[in-house]
Amino acid sequence: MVELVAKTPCAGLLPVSVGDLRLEECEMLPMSVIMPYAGKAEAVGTALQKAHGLALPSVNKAEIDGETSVLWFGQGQFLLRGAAPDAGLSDLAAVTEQSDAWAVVRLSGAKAVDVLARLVPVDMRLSAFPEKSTVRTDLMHMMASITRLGHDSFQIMVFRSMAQTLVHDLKGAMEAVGARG
Amino acid sequence: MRINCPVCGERDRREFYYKGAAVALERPAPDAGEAAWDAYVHLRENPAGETRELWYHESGCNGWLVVTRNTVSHEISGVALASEARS
Amino acid sequence: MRVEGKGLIDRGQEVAFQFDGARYRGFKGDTLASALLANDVRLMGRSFKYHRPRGVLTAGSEEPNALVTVGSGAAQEPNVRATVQEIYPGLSATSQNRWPSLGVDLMGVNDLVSPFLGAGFYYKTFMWPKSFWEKLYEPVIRRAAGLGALSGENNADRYERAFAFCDLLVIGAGPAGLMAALEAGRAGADVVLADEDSQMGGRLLGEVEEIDGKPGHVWAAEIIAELEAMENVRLMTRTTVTGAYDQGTFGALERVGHHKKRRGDALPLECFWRIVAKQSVLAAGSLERPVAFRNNDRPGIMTAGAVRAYLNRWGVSAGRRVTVFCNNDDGHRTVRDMLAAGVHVAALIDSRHDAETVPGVRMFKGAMVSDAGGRTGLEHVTIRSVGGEDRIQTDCLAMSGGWNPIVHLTCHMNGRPTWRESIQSFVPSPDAVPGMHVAGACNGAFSTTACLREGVEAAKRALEAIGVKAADVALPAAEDGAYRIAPLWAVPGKGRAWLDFQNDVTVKDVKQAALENFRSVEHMKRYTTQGMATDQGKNSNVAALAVLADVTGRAIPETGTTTFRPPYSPVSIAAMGAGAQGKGFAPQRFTTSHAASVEMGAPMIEAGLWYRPSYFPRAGENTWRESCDREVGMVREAVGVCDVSTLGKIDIQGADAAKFLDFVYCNMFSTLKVGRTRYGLMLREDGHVMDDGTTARLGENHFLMTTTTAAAGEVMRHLEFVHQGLCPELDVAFVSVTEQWAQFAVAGPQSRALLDGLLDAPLKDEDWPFMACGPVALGGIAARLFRISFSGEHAYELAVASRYGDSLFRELVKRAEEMGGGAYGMEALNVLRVEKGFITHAEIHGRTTAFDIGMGRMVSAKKDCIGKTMSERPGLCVPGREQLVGLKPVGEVKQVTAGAHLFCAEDAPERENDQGYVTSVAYSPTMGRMMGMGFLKNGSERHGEKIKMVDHLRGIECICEVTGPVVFDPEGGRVRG
Amino acid sequence: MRFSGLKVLKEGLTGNKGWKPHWRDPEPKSEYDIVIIGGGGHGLSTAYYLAAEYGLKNIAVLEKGYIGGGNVGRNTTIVRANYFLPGNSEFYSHSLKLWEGLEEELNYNVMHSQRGLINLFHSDGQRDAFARRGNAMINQGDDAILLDREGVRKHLPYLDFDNVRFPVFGGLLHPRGGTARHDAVAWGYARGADQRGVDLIQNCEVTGIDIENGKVRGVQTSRGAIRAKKVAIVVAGRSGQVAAMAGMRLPIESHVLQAFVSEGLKPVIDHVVSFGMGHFYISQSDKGGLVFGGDLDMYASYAARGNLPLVEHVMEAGMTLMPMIGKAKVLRSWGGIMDMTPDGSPIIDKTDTEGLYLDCGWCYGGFKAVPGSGNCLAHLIATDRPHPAAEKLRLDRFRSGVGLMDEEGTGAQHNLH
Repeated sequence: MVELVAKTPCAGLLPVSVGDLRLEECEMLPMSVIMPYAGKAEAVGTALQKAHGLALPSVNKAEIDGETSVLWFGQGQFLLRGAAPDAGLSDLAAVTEQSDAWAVVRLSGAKAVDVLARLVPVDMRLSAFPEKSTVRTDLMHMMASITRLGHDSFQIMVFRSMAQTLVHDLKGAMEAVGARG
Repeated sequence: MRINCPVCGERDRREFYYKGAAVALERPAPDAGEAAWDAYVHLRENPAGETRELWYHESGCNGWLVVTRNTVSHEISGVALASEARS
Repeated sequence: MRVEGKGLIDRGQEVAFQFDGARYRGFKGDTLASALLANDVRLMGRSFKYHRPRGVLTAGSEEPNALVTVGSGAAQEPNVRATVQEIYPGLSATSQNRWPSLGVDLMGVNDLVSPFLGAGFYYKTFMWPKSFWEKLYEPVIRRAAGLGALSGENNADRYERAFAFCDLLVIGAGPAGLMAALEAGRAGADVVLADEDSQMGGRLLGEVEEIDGKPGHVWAAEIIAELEAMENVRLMTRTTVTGAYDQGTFGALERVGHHKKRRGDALPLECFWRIVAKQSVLAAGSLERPVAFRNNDRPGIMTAGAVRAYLNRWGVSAGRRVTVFCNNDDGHRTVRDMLAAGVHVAALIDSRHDAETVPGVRMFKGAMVSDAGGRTGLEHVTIRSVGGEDRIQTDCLAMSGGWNPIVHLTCHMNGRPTWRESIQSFVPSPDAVPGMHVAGACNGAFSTTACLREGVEAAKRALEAIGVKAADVALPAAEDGAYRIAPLWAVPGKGRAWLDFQNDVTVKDVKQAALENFRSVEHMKRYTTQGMATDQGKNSNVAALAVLADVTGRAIPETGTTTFRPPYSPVSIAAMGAGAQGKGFAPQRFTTSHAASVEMGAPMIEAGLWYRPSYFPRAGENTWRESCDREVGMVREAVGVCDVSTLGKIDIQGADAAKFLDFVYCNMFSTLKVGRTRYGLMLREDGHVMDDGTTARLGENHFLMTTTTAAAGEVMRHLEFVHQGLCPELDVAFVSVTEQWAQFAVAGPQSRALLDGLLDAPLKDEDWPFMACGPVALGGIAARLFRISFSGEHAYELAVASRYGDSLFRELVKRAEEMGGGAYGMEALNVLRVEKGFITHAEIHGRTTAFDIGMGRMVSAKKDCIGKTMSERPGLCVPGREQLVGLKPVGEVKQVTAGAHLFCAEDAPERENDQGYVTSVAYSPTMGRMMGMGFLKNGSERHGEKIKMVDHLRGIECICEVTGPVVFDPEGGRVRG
Repeated sequence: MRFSGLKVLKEGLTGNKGWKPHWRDPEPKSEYDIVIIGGGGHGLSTAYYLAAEYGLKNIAVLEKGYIGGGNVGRNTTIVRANYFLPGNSEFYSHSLKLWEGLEEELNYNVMHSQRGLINLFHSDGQRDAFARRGNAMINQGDDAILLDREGVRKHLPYLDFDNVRFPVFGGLLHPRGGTARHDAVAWGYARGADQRGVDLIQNCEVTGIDIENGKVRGVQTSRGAIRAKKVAIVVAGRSGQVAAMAGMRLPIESHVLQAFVSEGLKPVIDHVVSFGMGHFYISQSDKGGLVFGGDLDMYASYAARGNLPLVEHVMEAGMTLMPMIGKAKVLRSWGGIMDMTPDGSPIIDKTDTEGLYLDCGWCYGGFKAVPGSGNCLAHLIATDRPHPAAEKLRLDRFRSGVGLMDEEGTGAQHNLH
């Protein structure tokens, strides 16, 4: 039997550090996009809560419990990460496997927010973007999902194929922020 | 330019794609006739002033929006989801 | 000349620098201009047209004369304002627009023939003989024109862009701006205070005056310290707000590294900010304007405020015998400050008869300076008064024609400033920029007290607009003198009197323009080039307008207004395009097989944002064709492997999914059986083909749509539009799964054998007819298999989760090679599809219809679909349209080229005879000949006809037989076998 | 007054006192044979050719602001004839030929500079598309040369050939393409028309079009009613508003196109260069400024100003293609209003109203069309038959689908062309 070897999206690219700024690849966890069918959003929320212990987040918010999280991911879209979706969800929502579709990285450091300010057209300062906030937006020229995990820590996702550009852009911004001292 | 997406909140124009006049929501019946289809696909009111137009929040929530905007001042006076804005 | 005891420079830190190769010393805090003046260097540049010797006119970014080049090699930066460039150890600057040297400029001959080079002269001559324009006149003009030079080398510095957000953006940190920021800061608002200078304080740094009993700059420093301590206030020095845009967006340029000696590689030279502010306060100040008189451009003639600023801020006297010429009280301050510093003031010339007497200086009231002498540096001025003419020896003339509010940003959204008679200048119109409140000198309030007050008031209005409660800020005590001015734009008399210094526009030019009926202010500007130099008329537009008004007998407001477009001061292309140099212009998308393909030596080529392998060379192959021919042969005879992951894949689910697909595709999908795949053609609403691809039915309500690589984004957007905009009642959801799956074509007679060996269970014939699809497993990993073909061979596409893509590709290639096949690239893929007559975007290029490509019958008559009605327009299905054909070379020449046009054999290759064109070509190793696809008028009815292909560009003419598009295996037996 | 080097010399020696107005400022008469609405490049050239080629005299050009104040004065000055679809091909070819004699025709130096235009391509597919275009240009009788990468390097050695995001495969050189001094074109035609008796009426806004029984009778203006036997609407950028006065709705959406000029620099870019992958084009003016631009801002607008995302995109394209321009500083940005049609091509046609003519839909190609458009519209007005070079520029092609000229292949979405 053939044996296939898994490769992560940022293999060979990360981690990168500039001063106390650090960029690393997040562990590959199961991911799926959940799109509730017409009139089924509430039922999906209930099912999600029951199966995964997380509520359906409101717009621009994330529900996070340890390794498992549900991100608001667009109009009528949610991203379940860290758990295989409960089979029962498929009756209520279009559930689509996305575990391999995204490069997922974590940017941390006191000036992480300054790094993002160089690439993202959204106010990511703590006052405007507290913990467990999430956005779908651009990062330089890429569509991205960005979530604040902690005070100085962000999860950033772009399409897998763009991992190299993601690292290039973030690394450049980290260096520029670092050089300003 | 910034657009207040009814889903995501106010965002930079660079997250959006512009399609054109909101007349695109009023698709004629297949048998509406040549004039109706010409008007739908080609002819435009094109006002110098307030107009209703379609934008797509491509990098954001994927929502198609009907934006009421002034073409002279660029002032935006209303934004609604296209799925809810159809008359 | 440096004046002891004056200035805010750090005399403890000497800084060595060079100008035109000569070594000088200045102090930390000096600009290049102040340091050169301190070293008695007055000649700093040459004008644009007449190459007149020029010195510094101003002390700010509006400087039109003292433009220099800084640095060398790739770092060479032209057109740097000496008045802005801070000196640092090792700074090396050179003058520009002169040859061979600044002192001796042979192009200065232009000045001698200036009577022939007046306004618009070039529109009237250089027309004969005709061919001389490009050959002689234009090259000569081009070489003489221009200011500094680019290095010609690729930029080697780092630049960056950033976004900032705030409640209130305060533009300018003079007295008004500082008070606005203080008010808003204390109120708790989120504030950004931006100032273009290296130090905040604005005019307070260049003046001798007290606020709350302290020197102005000390007061400013205290306010700045308080602001710095506030977490809700961000101070941005060296940051010019360059443009006002819609919905509270501003552009701003921060000079991050220009003042530093060694910037490591990482520190950006500049940062271009996009600042989003809910409200803004414009406190940009005002600019002093010169007076036009004969030879008013001599080095040593400066604005009076600049002379003061050099003295008070930089401890430099711009001359040893200073003369002051003014039409308002402000010039008197220069006299006062110079005298106080012990500088000799030769005379004060005030054009007003009723001017207040200034003690301690020889004063001429009701007089004007009518001429200035001294070619490379001012030596004397001529004063004309009722008493006749006097000539005074002087090496510096400080002139003040009044002050112009900096209204620029209020014009950026098409606001037009209004004339205010009392200050003889324009002030911003209310609400010119939504959410912007104007305060201080830029609002025409010229006393310090008024600036302080307006700053607070503007901030309060802004706070109210965003619902923040104002804080109490006590108004400090300061000077509150009235501004008295009597208009004086141009001193009457002979000779040339400059308005636009850099572009050499004189009063005469404006008069001549009016004489020739360029009386509209826009006409005058364009005809004379007034206001088009690097200062964009900051120093001259109002005066030029006044001169035009005068000669045309109109009042100034009636004559027109001045307007300004972004940017406020010039911004480098590198800053606004930061990050794009090299590969940063667009994301690079890599397939999972990229590394393996590169290892195999495949040249990778751009396909949209993706990179795909062109071909996979093997030992002994010297040209791409050899590799390509071999790869085609592999697919036709054994098995080939190709990464097709770049095609768009959209997962479509929902109770109405089938119904939805019927609406977006021109053919039927609701009839497709689960476990089967169908080719679909998608039209735009205007009836032309948008895209094509296969769609698989994975479940009753579950489809997987494939798009072309190029149209993936467009199709996704289209589906969302059709759903949300046209049929939101349908229960259907889409999500892109392009990136989730690594998908490989396994094509060729041995494909089945390869898969049987690879998959966990062999495929059953009955389950896997052509166009079947379904789940499979390999190595225990779930995968998807589609029996589809883009090569005409028995073929499959196998998809696994992307993490396994690299591994699977290597495995597939290894197994294929063992079976006499291997990987194939884009070149072979193209040959295979052309042999089969399969279309790509070379054929569906946006102008073709289903009818044109022979798929007219796919447009289902049983249902409506996007594009159907418009595809039935008469023009889209008439005979005579160009239709898809195959082209087979049958004459002497066997070469078919894409982009060639088609003609009837006997016709001349001219537009009137055009019959069509070639879209795709390939050499078919299978058929042993070139083959082409193309569009030919009525092509479907002309099979067998001989036509002429003409490629003028490559010099090829070739007789072709028109055939059907399918060259190889037209019955399709292989694909089903 | 005839302009020449000798005249400039003579005036220079005598104090430049003898120059005369380039055109008069007449009061509008109550009636004209022909009224042209719009004193831009197209309107002025139409008036000029009506007078010069058809001997018509009783003509007025009505301009709401100052002549040449619209797009003819705010563009990137490119002149070319590199279209490939029938209709566009012959029209722009005709226009370029008129350009080539324009200085002599007008006795006005419009500084038409045929310095060569190079369209870069970045893939085999793009090369093939440009080959089709180049061959069409030669079929039309114009010029085109296909350059490979090395050929491009010879002309444009300063491009980044090593580290660019979309490497240069080659280019299509159009040697007769180039630039001209935009304002001078308007002024030259204005002067020529004025000399031939045309009344150029500035500050005269048309507020209504009088139509009786399907025939045009004249116009209402801010300076009173003016009767006219024939009226032409030549107001690209505002076509929709003016056509609405005649009860028409046009296949046009107005969009803003920004352009940029840098500070003056010594000569460094000798051609007009166009970078299709980045929607970027650039040339250097005789004064030394880099003149460049990109795509539309993409939203409907009459504001004649744009926003930063597009500004930045243009700069990004410049930085990836030719990073040696990085230290050039943008001096000024501006916006023009473009009549965008559903196929990206223009309209010169009669309307359903007798005596009412339409010249519009120039998208962002209007400047180079100035001579051709005026020449062809004058022909249509004077003879009531379309000029052979403009017979395909019809208004009804969208409704019928016959003779669409969608060079970009992007379909009936106005802003995509």
